[in-house]
Amino acid sequence: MDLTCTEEEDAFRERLRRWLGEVLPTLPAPPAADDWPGRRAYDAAWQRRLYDAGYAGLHWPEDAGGRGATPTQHLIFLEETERAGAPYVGANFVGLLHAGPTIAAEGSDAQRARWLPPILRGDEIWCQGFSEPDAGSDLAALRTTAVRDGDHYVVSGTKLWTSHAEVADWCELLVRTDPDAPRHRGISWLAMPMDAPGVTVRPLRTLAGSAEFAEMFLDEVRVPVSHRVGAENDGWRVTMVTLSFERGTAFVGEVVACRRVLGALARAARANGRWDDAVLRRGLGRLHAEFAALWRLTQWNVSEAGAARPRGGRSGIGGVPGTGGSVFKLRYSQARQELYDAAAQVLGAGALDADHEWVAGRLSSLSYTIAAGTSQIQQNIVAERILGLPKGR
Amino acid sequence: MDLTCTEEEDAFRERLRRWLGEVLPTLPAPPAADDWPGRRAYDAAWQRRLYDAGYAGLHWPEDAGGRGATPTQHLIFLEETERAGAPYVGANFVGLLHAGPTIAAEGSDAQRARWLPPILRGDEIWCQGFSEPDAGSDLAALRTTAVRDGDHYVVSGTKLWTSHAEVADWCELLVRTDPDAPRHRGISWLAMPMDAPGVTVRPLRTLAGSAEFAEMFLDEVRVPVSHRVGAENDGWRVTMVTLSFERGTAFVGEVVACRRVLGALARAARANGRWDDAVLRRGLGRLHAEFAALWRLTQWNVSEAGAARPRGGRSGIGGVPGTGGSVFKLRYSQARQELYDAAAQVLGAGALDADHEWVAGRLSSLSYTIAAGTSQIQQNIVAERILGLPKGR
Amino acid sequence: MDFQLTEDQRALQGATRGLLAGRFGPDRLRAAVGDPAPDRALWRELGAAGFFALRLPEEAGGVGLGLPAAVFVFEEAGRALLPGPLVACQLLAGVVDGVASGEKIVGLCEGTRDPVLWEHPATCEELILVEKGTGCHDRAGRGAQGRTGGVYRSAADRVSCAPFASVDPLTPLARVTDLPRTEPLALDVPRLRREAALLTAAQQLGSAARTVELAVAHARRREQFGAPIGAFQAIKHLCAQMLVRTEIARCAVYAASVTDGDIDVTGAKLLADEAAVRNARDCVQVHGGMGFTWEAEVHLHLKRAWLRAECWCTAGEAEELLAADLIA
Amino acid sequence: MDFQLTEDQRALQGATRGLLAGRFGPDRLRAAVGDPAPDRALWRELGAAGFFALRLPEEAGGVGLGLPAAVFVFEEAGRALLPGPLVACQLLAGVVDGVASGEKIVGLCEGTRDPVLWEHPATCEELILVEKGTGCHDRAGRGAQGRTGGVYRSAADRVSCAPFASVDPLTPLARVTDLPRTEPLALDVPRLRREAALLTAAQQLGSAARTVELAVAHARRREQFGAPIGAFQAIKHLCAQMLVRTEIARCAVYAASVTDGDIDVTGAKLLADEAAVRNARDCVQVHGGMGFTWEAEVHLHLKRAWLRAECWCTAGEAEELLAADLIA
Repeated sequence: MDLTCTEEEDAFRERLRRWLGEVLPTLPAPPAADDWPGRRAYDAAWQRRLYDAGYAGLHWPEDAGGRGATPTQHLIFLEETERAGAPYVGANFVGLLHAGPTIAAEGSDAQRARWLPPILRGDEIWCQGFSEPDAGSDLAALRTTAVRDGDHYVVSGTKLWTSHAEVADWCELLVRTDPDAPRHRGISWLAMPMDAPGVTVRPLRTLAGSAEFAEMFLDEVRVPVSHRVGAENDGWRVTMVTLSFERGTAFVGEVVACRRVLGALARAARANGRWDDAVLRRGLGRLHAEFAALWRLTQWNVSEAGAARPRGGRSGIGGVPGTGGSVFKLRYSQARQELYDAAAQVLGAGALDADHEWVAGRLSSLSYTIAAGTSQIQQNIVAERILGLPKGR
Repeated sequence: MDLTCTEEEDAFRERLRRWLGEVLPTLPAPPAADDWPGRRAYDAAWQRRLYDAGYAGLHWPEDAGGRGATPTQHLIFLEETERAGAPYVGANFVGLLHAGPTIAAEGSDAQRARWLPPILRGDEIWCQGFSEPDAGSDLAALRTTAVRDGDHYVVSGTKLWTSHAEVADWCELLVRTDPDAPRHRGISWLAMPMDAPGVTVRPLRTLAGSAEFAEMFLDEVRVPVSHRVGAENDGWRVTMVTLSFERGTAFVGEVVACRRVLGALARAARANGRWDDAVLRRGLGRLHAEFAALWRLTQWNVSEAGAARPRGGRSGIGGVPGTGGSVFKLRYSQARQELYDAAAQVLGAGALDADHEWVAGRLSSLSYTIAAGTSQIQQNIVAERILGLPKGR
Repeated sequence: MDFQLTEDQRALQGATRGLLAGRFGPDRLRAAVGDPAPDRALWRELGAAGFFALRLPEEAGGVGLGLPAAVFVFEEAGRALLPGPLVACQLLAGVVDGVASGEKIVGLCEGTRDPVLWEHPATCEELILVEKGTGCHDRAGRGAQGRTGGVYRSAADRVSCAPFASVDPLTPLARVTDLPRTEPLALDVPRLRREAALLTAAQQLGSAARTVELAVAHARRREQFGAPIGAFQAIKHLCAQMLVRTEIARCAVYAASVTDGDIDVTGAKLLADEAAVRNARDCVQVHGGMGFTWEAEVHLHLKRAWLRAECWCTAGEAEELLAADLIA
Repeated sequence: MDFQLTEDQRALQGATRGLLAGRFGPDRLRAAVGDPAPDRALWRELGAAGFFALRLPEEAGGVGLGLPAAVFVFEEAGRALLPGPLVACQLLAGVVDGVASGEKIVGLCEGTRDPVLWEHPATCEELILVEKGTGCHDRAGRGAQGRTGGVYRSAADRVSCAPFASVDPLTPLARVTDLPRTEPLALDVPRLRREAALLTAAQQLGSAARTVELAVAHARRREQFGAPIGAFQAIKHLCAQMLVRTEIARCAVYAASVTDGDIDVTGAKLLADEAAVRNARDCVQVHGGMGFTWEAEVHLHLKRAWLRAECWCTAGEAEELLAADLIA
C-alpha cells in the first residue's frame, strides 16, 4: 500500500497544474445554465483546449487516439481539474465516458477512425439513447425496434432521459433487432445521427427546474447498418461494457467537489452561528470522515483497475471497472444527499432559496440514488455478484 | 375523538389504584431471574390475587369466565398495573394471551370448562409450541407430525423458542395432521400435557444470558384427540386468531414502561453531566415524541377494537386486533432499540456493565425486531394486506 | 375514551376532500404551479363553506367547531397541495375583518426567523408579524407581553421586502427586510404559535398520506422485470415504512388537536414534518426517474414539506422543548 | 500511488489468518466464552511468531514492520475474536520487558474515562495507565507533559479495583477505583492514543468483515418460504449494506495505517466502530431467532464491538475532532 505519488506522477501533476494555472484565467465566462447551444460551444471549446494540450482521452489507449495514461494519472487529472475549478466534462460526457470507450473497445478500425477523433477534439457531441418509458431499471425491456431494410435499419420507438439531446450530433442507441430472441439477446448498439429525418426531441424538465434531459421520439429513422458497433444482437454485452464505465471513475471529480462544499458548509456555519448546534457540527464531522473514506475507496478502485490493466489491446481503457463501483455508488449517493441535507441545516430558512447553489445541489442530489442504477438495483448487484447470494425474489 | 375517560372508566381506574395500593406492599420479594420454579410460584400467586379481586381475564367475555370489560378498561388495567409496578404477567403470558383466548374463541364447552378457569386462577401454566428449527418466519413449514392412533394423536418433532417450558403444565402445540395437504391446510392445534411421556425440554440460553426459552423434543407423545381445539386440519386459522392477539395489546404495559425509562434516562443524564451533549439530549427529546405517539396509537387501536367489538358471542375478547398491530409493532420495536441505545449513550463506558438493568434491556431489545414476526415479515404484511401491493418477490 | 373519528368528523373530512377535489383537481394544481396566487373565487367559496370560520363561535358568524375540525380540514388541504396563506387566514379569521368570509387574504410571519419570510406576498392585503417567542410556543408566556404582545398588523404596501426565489413553486416568498410594527394586535401569542404549529403539522400529515397513495399507485402500475415493482420487497418495504410514519404522525396530530397541549403539539409537528419530508423523498425513490420530472406531483409535496418544516417550530427547536419536558 | 496490498502484506494477512484458525478455531472460541483468560501457551506462540514485536526494529529483536502490518494482524485478531489485552501488548512491546516475546501480559487503560475500565484484570501482570488527553489523540500535544507524560506503570497487585460484570463474555473487566501512579513511563502519549485507536479500529474492521460472512453464509443456507432467505431482497439489501460499511471502513483504516495522521485515524475509528456495531446487529437480524442464542457467534461480535467503540475515541469525540478539522 503506497499513497505517495511516484516521481513521474508528481511531474505529471506539476505540469498539469502549471497548464491549468495558465489556461483557466483566459477562459470566457461560462454561459447561462439554460443556454444549451452556448453550453455546447463552451464545453466543446474546453475539450479542444485539452486536446491541443495533450490531455484529451488521457486514459484512452494510444491506438484509440488517447494518451495511454495510467489510472493514477487519470485520477490526478480529475482531481486537479476539479480543484482548479476547470470546466466540467459537460456536453462531452457521453462521448468521452460512454460512447467513445465503447467504440474503442468494440468498434471496427473504420468506426474508431470515424468517431473517436471528433470526440477527443470536441468536434462532435454524443447523447445516450438507452432508457425508455417502460425500460428503466429493467433496461433489457427496451422496445425501440430496428428493422433491417437493405443496408439500413429502420428505427422506431421512444427514448427517455437523453441528456444534451438538443445539441448532440450523435446518439448511442440501443435497439431491438430480434424481437423473438430472449430479452438480452436481441439488442444491438447503433450510432445514430441526431439530424436524421424522424428524430424529434422534447426537453424534459426535472424537479430541479433544469431541462438537460429530453424525450426522444424516433419515427422510422434510417440508420446505416455500418453504424452498428459490435455484432447484431450482441448489443447487451456491448452496453454492459459502457455502463460499467459509468459506475467507475465518473465520480472522482464530484468527491473532490463534495469535500470542498463540506469545508464551505463548516465555514458558513461558523459565520452564521449555527456551528454552535452540536447536532449539525457533529454531523459535518461525520461527513468529513465519510468523504475522506470515499476518496480512499476511489484510490483503492483506481489502484485495483491499474493492477488489472491489460498491457495492450483494445479493451484497456483503464481496465473495465468492476462491481466495486456499486459499493462506491451506494455509499456516495447517500453521502451526497446527507451533505446537502446538512447544507439545508446550515442555511436554516435560507434553505428555501431556490437560487442558492446548495439548494440546487440538494435537489439534484435526489437523482443520485436513482440515475445509472437505483440504489435498490445496486444492492441487488452487490448481494448477488459480490456476496454470491441467490438470484430471485 | 375523545381522550377523556367516562365516569365509569374513572371509577374503574380509581378502584384499581386503591386495590393496587393496598396489595402491592404486601407482596413478597420477587424471586431471582433464574429461579424458574420460584418465578412460576410468584407469577401464579399474583394471578390468584387478581382472580380473587375480580381482575383476572378482565377483557375475556363473561361466558369464558372473564369480566367482559371494555377495551378501554383493559387498557386502563394494563396502564395502571405497570405504573404501580405490579408484577408482570410473566409465566401466565401464554395462557392469558394466547392459549386462553384461542380456547375461548374456538374450544368446545367442555374444553372451555376444563382449561379456562385454571388459567384465570393461576393454577395452570401454558407454554407455546409453534416455532421449529425449520419453521420460524415461515411457520406453515412446521413438520412436527401427529399420527392418529385410536382416540390419540402420536406426536413427534422438535419445537423451538418455547418460553417457560420447564414450568408449564400445558403446551399449545401446532402439529401436522395431514402431510399430503397444502401447507396451511394440514395443521391442527392441540393442548399437550407437559408431563406426558416423550416430552423432553432443553433450556436455550439467549444472548442476554437468560434461559427463559427452551427447545422441546417430542418423541411419540400421546395426546388425546379430545385435546384438539378446532377441527382437524383447521389449526392454521385457529393459530392466526391467536397470533393476532400477540400483535395487539400485548405491548401496552411495555410502552408505559418505556416512557418511564425515558424519564429516568433524562434524569440520569442530568445527574452525570451527559445532558450537556446536545446530540444525546435532542435524541431523548425525539424519543419523547415517539413514545407519546406510540401511546396514542395504542389508544387508537384499542378504540378501534372497541368499536368493532361484537355484542356477544365467543370470539369477542376485545375484538380480534387487526393488521394495525403490524404498524405498531414495526415502529415500537425500532423505538425500543433506539431507547436502549440512548441509554447506552447516557451510561457511557457504564454501558459495558452487564448487571445494569438498561444494559439487559438493550440486549433483550434486539429480539423485538425478530420475535413474533420479524420486521421484514411485518413490512410484507403492511405492504400486502394494508396497502394492497401484490404478493410475490 | 374513544380515540376514533365521530361520524360528524368523518363527514367533515369527506366533504372537505370532495370540495377540494372538485375545485382544485389535477388540472388546477398543474395550473397553480405556473401561477400559485390563490384563486380569489375559490378563496371566497372556501370562506362561504366555513373553511376559515370553522373555529369562530356561532354568535360571531362562525361554525363553532374546535381544533380537531380545523385539523381535519387542514389535513385535506395538505393532501390537495392547496396553495395560499391558509394558516394565517385560519388564525386571523375573526381578528381581521373579511378574513373569515374569504374576502380578504392576510399573511402571517415569524419575526424570529432568519431570514424572515412572507408567503404569498403579492396576494396578501395585510401582513401580521409575530415577534415574540424564542422558539415554538410557550403556554406559560413570559409576562403579560409574552401572552398578548408582540403581534403587529400592517398593510401589505407598508412592508419592505426583497425578492426571494422560493424553492416551492406553489408558495411564492419574499424576504421581509424591515420588520413593520404598525398596529399592535392583542393576541395570545403562545396560543397563536401553538395553533400555527398544529395546523402546519396537519398539512404535513395530509401530504404524507398523499405520497403513500402516490407511491403505492405507482408501484402497482409500473412494471419492470416482468412484475409490478410493488411486488419487490425493496419497494414494498419503502411503502410500508411510509405508511408507518404517516399513521404515527396521524395519532400524534389528532391527539394534539384534542389535548391542545404544548408538548403534544410540539411532538406532533416533529413527527409530521419527518413523515412529510421522508415520505416525499421515498416517493421520489419509488417513482424512479418519473419522480424526478417537473410534471410529477411528488416534487411539489417534497418542496412544500421542506417549507413547512421550517415554519412554526423546526425539528431542532422541537427536540429541545421535548427534552426539557422530560426533566420538567 | 498503489493503494493495494503488496504480496508481502497479503502473505502476512494469510499467515495470521492461518495461525489463528489453527490455534483459535471454533472449539477454542466456544471454550473461551466460559474461560476468557488468554491462553499463555498461545500468547507465547503469538510472541514467537512476532505478533507483538511486529513493529519493533530488527536491532531490538523485532520484525521491523510498520503500522500497516500491525493493522493487518489486528484485523485478523478481530475477525477471530481473539481475547486478551492485544492493543496493550502490541503498544508496550519493547517498553515493558517480556511483552514482545509473549512471556508477560500487560494491560493498558484510559484514566480519562468514567468509569475507568481494565480489560483482563486477572491476567495482566502490570497495568499501564494513560492519563493525558481530553479525548482522542492530539499530535500537537499540550506542552511537554502532553507529549511524554501522564503514563504510569504499576504491578497488577498495586491497583485497587472493584468487580465489574462485563457485557462481553470474552473480555473480563474491572473498575479501577484509585488511579495508580507508581512509575512514570516516558511515552509519546498522542502517538500511543492514536495507535491504540487505529489498532482498535482494525479489530472492528475484522469483526465487521466476519459478520458479513456469517450473515451471507446463513442467508444462503437457511430456507424459509421455499427458498434460501438470501433470495429475498430484504435480506439481500441488509447484507449489501453490511458489505458497503465494511469496505468503506477498510479503506479508511488501511489509509490511516499508511498516513498515520490524526484525522485519518479518527475517521477510521468512527467508521470502523459503526461498521462493527451495525453489522453485528444486522447479522443478528439476518439470523433471526438463531442469532439470538448464546451459542451463535454473532452476539460475541456485537458485545466486543460495543466494548471497542467505548475505547480510544468514542463516536462523539471523533465527530467533534473531525468537525474541528474542517475549520482548522
